[in-house]
Amino acid sequence: MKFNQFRYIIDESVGMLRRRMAANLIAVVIMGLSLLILAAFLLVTLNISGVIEKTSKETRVFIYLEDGTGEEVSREIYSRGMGIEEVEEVVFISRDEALANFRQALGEESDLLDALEGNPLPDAYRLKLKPGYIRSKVMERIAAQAAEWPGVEEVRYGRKWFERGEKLVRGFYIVDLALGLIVFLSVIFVISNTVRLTILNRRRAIDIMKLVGATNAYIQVPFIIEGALQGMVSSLLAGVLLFTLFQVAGRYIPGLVFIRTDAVSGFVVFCAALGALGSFSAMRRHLKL
Amino acid sequence: MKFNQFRYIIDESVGMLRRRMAANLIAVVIMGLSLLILAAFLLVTLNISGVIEKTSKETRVFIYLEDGTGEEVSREIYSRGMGIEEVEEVVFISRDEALANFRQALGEESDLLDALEGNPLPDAYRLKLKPGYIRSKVMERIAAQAAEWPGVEEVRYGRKWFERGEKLVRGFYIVDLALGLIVFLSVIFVISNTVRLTILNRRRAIDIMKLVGATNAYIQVPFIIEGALQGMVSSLLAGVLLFTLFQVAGRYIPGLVFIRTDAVSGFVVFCAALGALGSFSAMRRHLKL
Amino acid sequence: MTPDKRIIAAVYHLSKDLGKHFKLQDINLQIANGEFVFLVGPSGAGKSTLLRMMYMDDYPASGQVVVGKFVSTRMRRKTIPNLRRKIGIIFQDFRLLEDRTVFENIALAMKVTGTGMGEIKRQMTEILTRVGLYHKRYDYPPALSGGEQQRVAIARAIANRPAVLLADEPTGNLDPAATKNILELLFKINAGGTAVLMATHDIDLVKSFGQRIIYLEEGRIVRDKEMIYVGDIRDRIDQSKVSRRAEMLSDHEITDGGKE
Amino acid sequence: MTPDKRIIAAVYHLSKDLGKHFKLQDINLQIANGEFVFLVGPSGAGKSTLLRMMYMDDYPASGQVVVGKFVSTRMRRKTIPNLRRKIGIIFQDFRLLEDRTVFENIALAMKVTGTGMGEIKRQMTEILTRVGLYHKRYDYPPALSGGEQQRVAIARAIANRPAVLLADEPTGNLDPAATKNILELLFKINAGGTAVLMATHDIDLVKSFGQRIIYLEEGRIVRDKEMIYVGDIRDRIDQSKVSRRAEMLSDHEITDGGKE
Ligand SMILES: Nc1ncnc2c1ncn2[C@@H]1O[C@H](COP(=O)(O)OP(=O)(O)OP(=O)(O)O)[C@@H](O)[C@H]1O
Ligand SMILES: Nc1ncnc2c1ncn2[C@@H]1O[C@H](COP(=O)(O)OP(=O)(O)OP(=O)(O)O)[C@@H](O)[C@H]1O
Ligand SMILES: [Mg+2]
Ligand SMILES: [Mg+2]
Repeated sequence: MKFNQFRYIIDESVGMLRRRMAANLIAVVIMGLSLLILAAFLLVTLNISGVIEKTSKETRVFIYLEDGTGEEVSREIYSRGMGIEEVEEVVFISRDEALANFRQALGEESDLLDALEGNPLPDAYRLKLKPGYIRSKVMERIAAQAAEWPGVEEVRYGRKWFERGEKLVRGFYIVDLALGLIVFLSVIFVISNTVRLTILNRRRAIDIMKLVGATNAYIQVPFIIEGALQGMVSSLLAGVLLFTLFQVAGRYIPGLVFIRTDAVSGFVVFCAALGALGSFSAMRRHLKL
Repeated sequence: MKFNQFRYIIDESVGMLRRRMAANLIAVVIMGLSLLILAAFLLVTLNISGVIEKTSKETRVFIYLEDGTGEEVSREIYSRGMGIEEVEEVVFISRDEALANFRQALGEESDLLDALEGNPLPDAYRLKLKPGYIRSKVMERIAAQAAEWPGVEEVRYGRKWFERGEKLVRGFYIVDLALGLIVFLSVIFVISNTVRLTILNRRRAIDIMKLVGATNAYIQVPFIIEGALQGMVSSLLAGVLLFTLFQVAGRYIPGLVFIRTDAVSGFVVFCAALGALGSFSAMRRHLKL
Repeated sequence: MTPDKRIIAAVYHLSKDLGKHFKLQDINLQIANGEFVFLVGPSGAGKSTLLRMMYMDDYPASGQVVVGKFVSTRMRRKTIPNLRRKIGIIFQDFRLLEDRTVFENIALAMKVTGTGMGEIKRQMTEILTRVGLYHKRYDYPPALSGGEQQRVAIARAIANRPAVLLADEPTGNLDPAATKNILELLFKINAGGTAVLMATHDIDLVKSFGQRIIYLEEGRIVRDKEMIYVGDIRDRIDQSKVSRRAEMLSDHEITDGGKE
Repeated sequence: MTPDKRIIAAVYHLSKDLGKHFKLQDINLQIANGEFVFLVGPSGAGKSTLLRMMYMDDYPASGQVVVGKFVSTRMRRKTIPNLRRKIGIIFQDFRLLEDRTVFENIALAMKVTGTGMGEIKRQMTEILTRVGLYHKRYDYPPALSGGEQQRVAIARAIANRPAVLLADEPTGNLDPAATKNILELLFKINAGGTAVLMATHDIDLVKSFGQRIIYLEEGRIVRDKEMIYVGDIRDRIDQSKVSRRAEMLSDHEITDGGKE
């Protein structure tokens, strides 16, 4: 008897999926497109924040030494730099190295430097901060601190650019959070309403099944399976579409990063659970089982 | 009798909207979110392409003169420059001006220039191209041409940056077109399927109405009105949501541009028409009226 | 024949296969203006199917249906609503709109003919009282008993005072008293000039009234018997008790020429 | 009373308001194991509503319904399916699933009780033959005549050989011959031990069988008359023709103790 019950619940699910092919297709496409948007959004976030993070990670604090600073003072500055808690690495950059770098950075305009008499650049230490400490507050503090050290002429870290970048990242995350929340809620909403429409459509049939003695499981399980399958297929659809878009976009915008494979499978499982849960809660609310 | 018929079609539409409040709300929200995505997409496109266009519009061709070039040769270069069809404007930039600009551009690093002995920069002419001719092909041709003129030392236009920007714009437009098409089709699909679900849901009622002698107009008009209203309300919803998002985003990303007011009202009318058409075609297909 | 005995509805040589196990075969019948006819036959005989052809929800594979000036073989889809507004139909399964009240269900049928709301309200009281549902006018069909739903269906069908009333089993869910009431109502409507074709399986019920009875069995008309008219239509008397089928056919051939 | 006369279904002091115009008032009735009872009353008397309370699709405002070991006042939602699998219900409006064949509709009721597919197939032939629909087993309800749909509903209700059969107007769409068939079928099922409560408005039909008849009018039981049993249940004879209502109530009070 238990086995039969189980078999018929499976039968019922298969039958329901077959009978409701068209409705399922519609639901899957609607949900797939919603998820596509969510996923596309995640992908864009991932890429933009990746670029910004990478840029800000490359931010360094430069300590320029006074002309003619002795070896001892220089070493003192090095060890003071290493002594700061947030500093990961201190690298010495000689004035010659600096000029070479500058020449490279100027590119086409570098012949301008040919007009220089000697090297006007000072020796410098480049401080790399530990990840997580690359914030303007920390940099400002370190800069103020290091400026007081003997033998230090000036401390720079591209304050204006860095602060602007930081503000952008913060803004981006906030917009991100807001948009993400809206899209996420929309997807949940679309899924649960698709299920709701389905259940309203099947209301008469469900009532009849209840009247002939079908248990809640017998009625619910097919819907839950349907919801889970819809969620799964939708997310796969979204994934495939997104990957196609990604390939197209990648041809024009180099260096794009796709969502990691384990995140993709997590997304699929998540969507399946979402679909099942949507079905379940819609039934709780609308069927009073 | 004609008047009565008309009145009852209106009655019917109002009654239908009232009775189907919940279903309408669902449809409107689903469509509104789809449209939001379309509109958000348009807005992002507008802003990014705006920035890129603005940047590329500022691209100029610089003609650097040989040291000690006389007034006559210089004037000759000016008139040759003006003689090129695609050139809109030719401006003389003296070496002093150029140095001042360079100092400004260097910002914090400008003290580097204090080490300069005299001014290593040459006099130059800045060529502004007519809008529509700012393409790397044109620039390359002009550069090659001008390099041959007497008194010209070098011609530059930031080739690498410009070409990259141009490629980015092209890529952006293609991705744009692909994405836009997909989103647009999705919205159409969602709308027509929402209408289709509605009609499937109301099939029994429609059959009954036909059996008691309701004309096609009597049955169709309420659906078409419903579709148009859904489209309209959805697009308004999308507009309001987008504007809210825009306000939030604008607080963090300065210089954002919103869609023009007349485009917004066009969008609303377009969506209303889309809804009406969706209803109409869904009925044609599914009712065999 | 009296001169006013014009044919208001007729079926000529109608045949149609339905599924594997059933077909309507060479159905011929004519209903005169103001006539009252019972269509009797066992379950599955084809009564509902035949009626469905008469309100053109389905079409004969061969043969012809004529109702008023509407001819099935010369009919455009667009004119079907015009036909349906001229006739009243009581469906075996009621076909009420579940999301509209009794009042709205009946009003719908009147609205589609272009009746004004004032007029509808004026007539509604009388119609609802006739079927005994005035106190239920703002109830929705799912809250009505089977018999009450059936009476709403009846009220809707007669609301427009149709020229022809097609009634499919209109008393299947009614108790004997209500059945008598409804039959009396149908006779009264018939006395007002409406031709009535009422399908029923209850042969005992219809025999007692002495109206013309058409017997349908397995998709064929096996008997078409005109009996002595009683009640309000007593004035129209036909003495012949033999099958009038042949006579009516030839009758038609005279007035209408060969058909098909 | 014979010792096997256990009460299989009963209603005690049931009251319930339905809408503004109707209420069930202090309904009391008891049906013994294997008994056959007609529930008769005019349209809108409350027959369907009363049956609905017995399969617990609705609950009394006060009073109690007892079917088998299930008691409405001590019932958890979750156990309702267990009740419904023990009883068979023929709905006045059939309630068939339109997107499943006749076979699947009937099989569904058997599946939910855990019957294996082999068993279902074995029994199906007999059940379908009994209601005369074997050739229509793969048809969908919308392609069936009214009477055929009704017989599918009947077949579904009796498929599980229920302990109690609640039949709401099971012959409303059937011709006299089919009605006789179905009644005989119900009697046969009854003879197999199933208690049957059949609601109908056709007083003439039920009188002739001499079974116990409960008269319902405007929500009240106005008479509960046990007549001489005929047919297969002839062995159980009750001579009293007076209302057994009072007697049955006291009867219950003895076996069950005071309720409420
Ligand atoms: N669309 C269809 N497809 C297949 N068979 C059909 C269809 N419509 C009707 N039938 C069959 O035609 C036969 C006649 O049906 P119909 O509904 O006309 O009978 P009826 O005389 O009205 O019976 P009842 O008194 O039971 O309502 C039935 O056997 C039915 O199964
Ligand atoms: N949910 C409800 N809301 C309001 N009134 C209701 C509801 N259900 C039933 N009624 C009313 O209760 C009364 C009895 O209905 P019921 O269906 O029990 O009658 P019945 O005896 O089965 O009649 P019939 O023979 O016509 O089927 C009717 O007047 C009906 O309108
Ligand atoms: Mg029928
Ligand atoms: Mg009832």
